[in-house]
Amino acid sequence: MSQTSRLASGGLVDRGRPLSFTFDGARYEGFAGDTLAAALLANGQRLVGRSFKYHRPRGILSAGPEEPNALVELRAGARREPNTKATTIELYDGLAADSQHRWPSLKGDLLAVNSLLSPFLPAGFYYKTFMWPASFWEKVYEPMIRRAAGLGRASGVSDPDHYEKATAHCDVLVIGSGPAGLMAALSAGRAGARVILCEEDFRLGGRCLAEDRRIGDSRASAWAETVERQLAAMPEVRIMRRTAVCGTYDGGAYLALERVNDHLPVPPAHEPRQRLWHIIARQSVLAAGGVERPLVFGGNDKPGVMLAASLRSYVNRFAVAPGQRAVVFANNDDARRTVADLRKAGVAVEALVDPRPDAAKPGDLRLIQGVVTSAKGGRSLEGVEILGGDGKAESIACDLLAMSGGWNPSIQLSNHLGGAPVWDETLAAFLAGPLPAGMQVVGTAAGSLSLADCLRNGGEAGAKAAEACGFTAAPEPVPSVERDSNAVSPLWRVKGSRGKAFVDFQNDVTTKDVELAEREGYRSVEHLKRYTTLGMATDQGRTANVNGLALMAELTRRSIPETGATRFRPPYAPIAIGALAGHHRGKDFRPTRLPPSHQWAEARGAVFVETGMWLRAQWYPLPGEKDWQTSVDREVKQVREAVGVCDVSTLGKIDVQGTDAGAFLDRLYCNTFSTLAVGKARYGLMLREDGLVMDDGTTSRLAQDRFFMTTTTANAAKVMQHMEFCHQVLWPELDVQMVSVSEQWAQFSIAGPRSRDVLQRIVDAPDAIANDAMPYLGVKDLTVLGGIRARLFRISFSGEMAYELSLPARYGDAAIRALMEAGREFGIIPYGTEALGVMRVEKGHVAGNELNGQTTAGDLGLGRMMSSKKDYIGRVMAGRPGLVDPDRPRFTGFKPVNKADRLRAGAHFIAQGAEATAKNDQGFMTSVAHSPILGHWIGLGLLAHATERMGEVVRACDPLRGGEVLVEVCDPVFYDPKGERLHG
Amino acid sequence: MRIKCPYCGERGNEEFAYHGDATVKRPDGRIPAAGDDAAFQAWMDYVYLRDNPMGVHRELWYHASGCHAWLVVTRDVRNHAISAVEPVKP
Amino acid sequence: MKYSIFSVLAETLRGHRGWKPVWREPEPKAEYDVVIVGGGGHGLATAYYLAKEHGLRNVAVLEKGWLGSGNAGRNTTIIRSNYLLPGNAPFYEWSMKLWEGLERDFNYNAMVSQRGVINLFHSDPQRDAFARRGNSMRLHGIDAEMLDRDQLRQLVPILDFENGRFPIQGGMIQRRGGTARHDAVAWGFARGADQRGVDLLQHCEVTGIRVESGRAVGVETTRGYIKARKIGLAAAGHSSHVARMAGLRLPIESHILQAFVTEGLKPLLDVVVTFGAGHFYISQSDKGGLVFGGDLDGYNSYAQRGNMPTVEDICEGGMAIMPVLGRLRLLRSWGGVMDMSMDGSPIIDRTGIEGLYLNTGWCYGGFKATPASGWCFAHLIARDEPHPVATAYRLDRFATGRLIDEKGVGAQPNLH
Amino acid sequence: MAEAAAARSALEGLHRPGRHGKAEGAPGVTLAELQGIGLASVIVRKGKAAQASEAAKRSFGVDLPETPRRAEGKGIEFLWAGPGQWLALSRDGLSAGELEARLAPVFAGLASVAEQSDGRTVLRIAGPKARDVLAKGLPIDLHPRAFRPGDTALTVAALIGAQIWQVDEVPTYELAVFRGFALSFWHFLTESAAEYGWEIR
Ligand SMILES: Cc1cc2nc3c(=O)[nH]c(=O)nc-3n(C[C@H](O)[C@H](O)[C@H](O)COP(=O)(O)OP(=O)(O)OC[C@H]3O[C@@H](n4cnc5c(N)ncnc54)[C@H](O)[C@@H]3O)c2cc1C
Ligand SMILES: NC(=O)c1ccc[n+]([C@@H]2O[C@H](COP(=O)([O-])OP(=O)(O)OC[C@H]3O[C@@H](n4cnc5c(N)ncnc54)[C@H](O)[C@@H]3O)[C@@H](O)[C@H]2O)c1
Ligand SMILES: Cc1cc2nc3c(=O)[nH]c(=O)nc-3n(C[C@H](O)[C@H](O)[C@H](O)COP(=O)(O)O)c2cc1C
Ligand SMILES: [Zn+2]
Repeated sequence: MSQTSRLASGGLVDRGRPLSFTFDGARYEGFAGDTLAAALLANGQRLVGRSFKYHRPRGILSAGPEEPNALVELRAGARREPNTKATTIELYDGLAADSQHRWPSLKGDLLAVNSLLSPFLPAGFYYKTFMWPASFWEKVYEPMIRRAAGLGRASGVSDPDHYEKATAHCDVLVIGSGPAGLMAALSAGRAGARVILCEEDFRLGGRCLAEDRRIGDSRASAWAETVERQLAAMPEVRIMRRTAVCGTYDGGAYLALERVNDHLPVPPAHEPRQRLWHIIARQSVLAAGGVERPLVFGGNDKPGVMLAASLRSYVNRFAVAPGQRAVVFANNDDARRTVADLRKAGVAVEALVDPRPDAAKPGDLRLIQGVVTSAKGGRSLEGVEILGGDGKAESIACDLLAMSGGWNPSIQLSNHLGGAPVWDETLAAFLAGPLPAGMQVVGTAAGSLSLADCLRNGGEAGAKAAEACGFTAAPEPVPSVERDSNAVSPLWRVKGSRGKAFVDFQNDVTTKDVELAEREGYRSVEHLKRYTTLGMATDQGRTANVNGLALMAELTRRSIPETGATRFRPPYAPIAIGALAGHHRGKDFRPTRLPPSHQWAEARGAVFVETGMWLRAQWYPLPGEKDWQTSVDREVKQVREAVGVCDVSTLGKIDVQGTDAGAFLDRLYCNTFSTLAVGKARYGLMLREDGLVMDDGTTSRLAQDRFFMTTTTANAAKVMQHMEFCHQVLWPELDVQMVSVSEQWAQFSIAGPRSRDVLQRIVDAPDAIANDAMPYLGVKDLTVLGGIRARLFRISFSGEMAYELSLPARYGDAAIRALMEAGREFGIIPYGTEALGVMRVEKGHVAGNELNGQTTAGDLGLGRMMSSKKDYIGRVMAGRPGLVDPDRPRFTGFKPVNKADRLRAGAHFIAQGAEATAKNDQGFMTSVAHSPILGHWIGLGLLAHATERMGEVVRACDPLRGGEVLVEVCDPVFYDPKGERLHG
Repeated sequence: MRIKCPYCGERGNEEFAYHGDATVKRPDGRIPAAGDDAAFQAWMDYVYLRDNPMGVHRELWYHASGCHAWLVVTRDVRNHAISAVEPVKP
Repeated sequence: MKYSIFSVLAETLRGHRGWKPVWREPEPKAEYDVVIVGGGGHGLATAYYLAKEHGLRNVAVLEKGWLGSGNAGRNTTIIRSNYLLPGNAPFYEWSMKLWEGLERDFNYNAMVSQRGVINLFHSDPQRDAFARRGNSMRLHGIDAEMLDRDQLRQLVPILDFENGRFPIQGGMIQRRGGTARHDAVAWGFARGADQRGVDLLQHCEVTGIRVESGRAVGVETTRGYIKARKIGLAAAGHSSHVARMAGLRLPIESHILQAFVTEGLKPLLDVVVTFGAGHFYISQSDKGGLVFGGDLDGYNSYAQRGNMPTVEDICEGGMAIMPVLGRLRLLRSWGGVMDMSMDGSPIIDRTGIEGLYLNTGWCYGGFKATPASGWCFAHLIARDEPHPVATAYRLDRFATGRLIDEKGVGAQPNLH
Repeated sequence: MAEAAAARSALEGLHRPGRHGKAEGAPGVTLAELQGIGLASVIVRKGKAAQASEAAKRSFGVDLPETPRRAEGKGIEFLWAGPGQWLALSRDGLSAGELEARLAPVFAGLASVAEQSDGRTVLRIAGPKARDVLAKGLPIDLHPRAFRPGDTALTVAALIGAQIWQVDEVPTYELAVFRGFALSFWHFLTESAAEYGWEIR
């Protein structure tokens, strides 16, 4: 039979829309508007989960995000979501959930044996044992503990759903849509403020949905609907349902999670599963309500023991009666509503147990002034034992126990920035302490327990917030409501109760564990938490923390304020990591930057490599080439013998202008630029202020007051920022302007003995680039391909006669095609970063592997570039003894003694005959390449006293990859050491 | 954290790059002669030593994703409350 | 009382009523031979080794909050000695050796788990840098191995090898690296120190350091003035603040590092993994939560909490290499105040003020250093000379230029 | 050998007319890449702000905006791009490099000019859902109370640096991103717009 516990009428569920779902494979039916928990209860399913440590059978404690017990694995396959709170899952047709953390089945969980072993397993037992023998920890104990621990299972595979992020700005953010929040939103909205109202539930109303009460002349839930309609009609009010505000951050920034499509089996096409919101709010109103506290007595975790106010949610909102015979146990007046509501729902209430000596008699109901000492039953509650204030014990058979220990205002979001909560003696609860700028707390979150107060202070806060944003506002008139009585007197635990009395349900922390922690000296609440794991479960101790610390206060004879509370941290509710990543996953982790010839290279079958954000052609394999080395060797040879073209647009390019541009560059670079002639390029080296090398590149002078600077691909943004720093912070007196033109120019290196021949076919005035018209390091503005403005630099990284051609990026594609066409008769090939790298190693140029932030100009053999005639960034610090120590490894070349040997970057140098230990470590190989010209591997590296050791054979040790090669120290310039080929 | 760029308006701190203490001064042009410890110390103060106060801190931020201005932000580093944002340029 | 399976069994029979406090709650004495400022891992380890290795028992550890309330109690628990530079490697390896015997030494199960630490690489230059580092480790006698993609797939099946923006090329693993239960480390050292007579003074904030004619003679605290023959500062993120009480300015900035934990899960990840092309590293705790972190927030702060952009940056990094994380939920985030030094390496040294010793600059990596830091600091304080494995950690290295900059980013603490 | 070289957009081939994303209802936004846009950076020289402004006034009849605004002059627009900096924009279909060539003499000695036409891809996004689409990447407030036609902002969208300005109240926005990132940006933009349906006319 289906929905046996569903009431015949009432509730806010849609009986016209039955939904079918499964739990542990069994089929059930519920209604639209149910949560999974409500639907399970409607079907009489009480056992839903197992506890963390003892695998105790657990049911449903609450009706909201505070739920510690009813955790399930929702959905299946790649969409499996472990640890999902049944009380927050919105039912949909076809929903499938399974119990978790049990084996082999929920009913017959064999690990429940832990419960029997529990005497051996008090809090922190693992800190005292499992230490011998040492090797057993990783092999035996830890795997055992790990398998037993954990909760649900991850899917193990990639999450198939899509997430996104978005930003919203508003004047007033209202968090929570209970009576307080609705009134706040209404008041602020009416004033014309931009309001965002966030509600984590799928329905607005908060406790209005759960209580059988009236506001004005309608039912509370109907009042909420009316307000919702009014808000929806205001153009500047945005209602965000299914959206939990999860974090408060600095400056009025809030993080919120919208569960856009979690109420559907699969998100519709083009829609995300969830959306992460950054909400930037000038003012906020925290109207998050409160969470009821359980009472602490033996067996308080039995399925069937539920929070009193949550029971009202089930009865009133979901029209479910989770039992037939109930006892209500509470230390406050509010819980008496539960008595009334249960009775209205046809549940027999046997007694109200109230520990307060002065408790008033509730009408015709039996009042027992006393406490419940123990709840009985196995997988479901069967009865309770009661100890009267008069000392009389009695048992009452029941299948439902409603308990209430008072309320904890939901102040998490007020505490994220640090303001410590303050204890309120009358309410017996923590209230928000110093608030984040612009935040107000209202309603039950602020300790207002009466509906009238919530309505009033909600409205007032909304108006105040709007006024703070410059609007004229007035609080919304407060509808009339019946008075309510909320007196509470704390009962932190039932003394003399029998059986395990749980403080933290999910993590199985009992009163005994708290006592043990106290006994052992873990008395600070933070030690208590960390030692016993109290409050560390997926519910973050919403129902546990205050009971736990109050117990510790009692044990240590300190007051609760002296004892203090543990800190709330974001997120308020757990957030899927997918949502926090949004669009930025997989290939979209970071944007991809493409150089102008990318599409051409792709069509050509190039292999690409990620360099920073850029994707660059690494080599261009030809059909039949067996491996990368064949391709790269061919590319290098062809450049050296004929000509090649490489897209080097990724270099950072900075346009530097101004009357002081030269002076500025002099201070920036360690060498001098003010003396550079117009139309010439020069290699420059830049240090950091601490004297180590920062970057290098060629910079050309285009005019007396204009330079064109290049940086390495990797450092482009960093150098730009550094230059702005130098200009704005250090030397604002200089007249210099700089702007990145990196993307403006497609830049191609055309290298090889036939490079000029090729270029002459595409430049409009070929004579202008004849050898003497444009010698090495010359720079010229010219036109190519029939009038396209371009710039040609005669510079070379490869060591061949070479040029770099800059032209507007839109023509980058056309240019490479034209160059390939023009060069066909000269045997032109495109070459990639790999061949570029080989040729630079052959030429002994330093690059990224040498400019590693740990090297000085001197280390790299570039010390002579450091001018002694001027102040420049890094000059003074570069002179420190440690940086000019002659023992520092110096840049040099290496070639294998046995020419067949392969060299590897990262190998360390050890002198022959010395032991391979750190003491004898003399440096390391920074870069290697296979030189197709020389026919063997060559390397660059840093070696102690290298300059004095030319010709010496040292060991290049690579224990990591199991190799050692004898190498001869040599000049780093392997190819054309005199540099003749440059000049063509 | 929200930084109100005097040029662009209020933005999240992710748009900015941070460069630490704004009160240290580069000893421009002072190249310490050998043994001139005071001159060298001025450089040490600039490059390495920091007050790192537990309170109000004047610090440099660069509006990297915005206007490229270097800014001096006055911020209480105990609670991130920003009391002033000024351009570094006079 | 000694902890063992036997004491647990015996206590079980007595309902666990006989367990003794792990530490006393003594009143401060008027004077100590050594006062350590900071009851984090390093301060507590220093006191422990002062008592155990150097026989100094008239020692107090002064902690402004509860023991372990600083970074000791909030780090991501990774221990490793995979360092490159000769100034660092022997020190961290010594720490690793101490970890390997620590639990039996201080008789507390700190769950030291040598499950392996993997650093992924995504490009050839990165591979070369790891090769350099791995070889340096091997020359120092530290274990290191290079893993190819297939080996990685075996060890970490949840890595995404197909769809990465920066495809995973391989990794370097230190198998002896792993994790340890951070709180338990502080508690184990605290208990061991207390048992040897050290006074652990909680809620005792140092508010002043008295220096008389160039010599430190005592500390003002919220629990009164305490005389000391020697004072050791181990205040981690608060080092600058405490050192200034003695007139010192340090090459340190305090920065926030955040960390994160997911809801508990059945075993999913058996090793520690670090992403090489973004800011993300992760391990799974024994309790089942995935513990992860990434980059610093990047600006000076003592707030012990961070901001949104870093949270998202780190989760993006996570999704980039482990898309299984998508449906797993972040449960809690927090932050700690890091003592970021100007070259990213620590300082264990004298200060120029007699009797005042400094231990700082641990950046985001001082948890793994806890045993060796305590060991070496105790050595320095007791014998007035640096321990051989910590000789490079001098305060004057910034002036001499003998920097220990593993990352090569220079004098910008937030980049280390 | 003078042949007419073909200019190529960074979005070549992607920019196909038609309806995409959600198929039902009117499209939430229309997207377009603007062709033939001339751009140049103009940065004032030290102490020459007033004179540079006068020069702009004289030659183009425009006041260089001193706040994040767009000013339209004769055949040219100036978008504020930082203190003392502008992005000059021409819609006249100038050839590559022509805008710098035109501006340099006007600002000679007063401001540094650098051609940027090829450095950016300029997109237009218009329609009732334009704000919702952009909110998925842009962190700034585009609400009409906060951002009006004529306003511009330099910011970052989906990790890509961008300059945006509002054209009209439809609302229509134009957005410049670095050319190398254009494809990634397009991918982000179309993915974000898919939920509302988007169209290229
Ligand atoms: C999020 C995070 C993740 C980390 N992850 C790792 C990791 O995976 N591996 C790793 O090796 N390291 C990691 N670290 C770094 C590591 O935690 C620290 O370097 C290390 O804990 C610092 O030493 P400590 O334990 O002594 O510091 P702390 O525990 O911070 O100790 C300093 C103590 O000094 C106290 N104090 C400060 N001022 C005073 C005063 N005036 N008077 C008295 N007491 C004072 C503080 O309260 C504090 O308890 C991480 C740090 C953080 C924050
Ligand atoms: N008499 C008593 O003892 C007692 C005790 C507690 C509550 N109450 C009654 O409960 C009502 C309280 O009204 P209220 O408006 O303060 O609270 P509420 O509980 O009615 O509403 C709070 C709402 O905030 C939502 N919420 C909480 N945190 C959120 C977040 N981070 N993001 C998004 N949404 C979030 C909740 O889902 C809920 O709908 C009053 O009627 C009051 O009388 C009475
Ligand atoms: C390794 C590790 C594992 C953690 N696991 C959990 C956990 O399972 N549940 C939890 O609530 N917090 C967990 N935390 C976070 C702590 O609750 C706490 O946030 C952190 O120690 C910092 O302290 P604070 O938040 O009180 O400042 C863990 C922290 C660490 C370092
Ligand atoms: Zn700005």
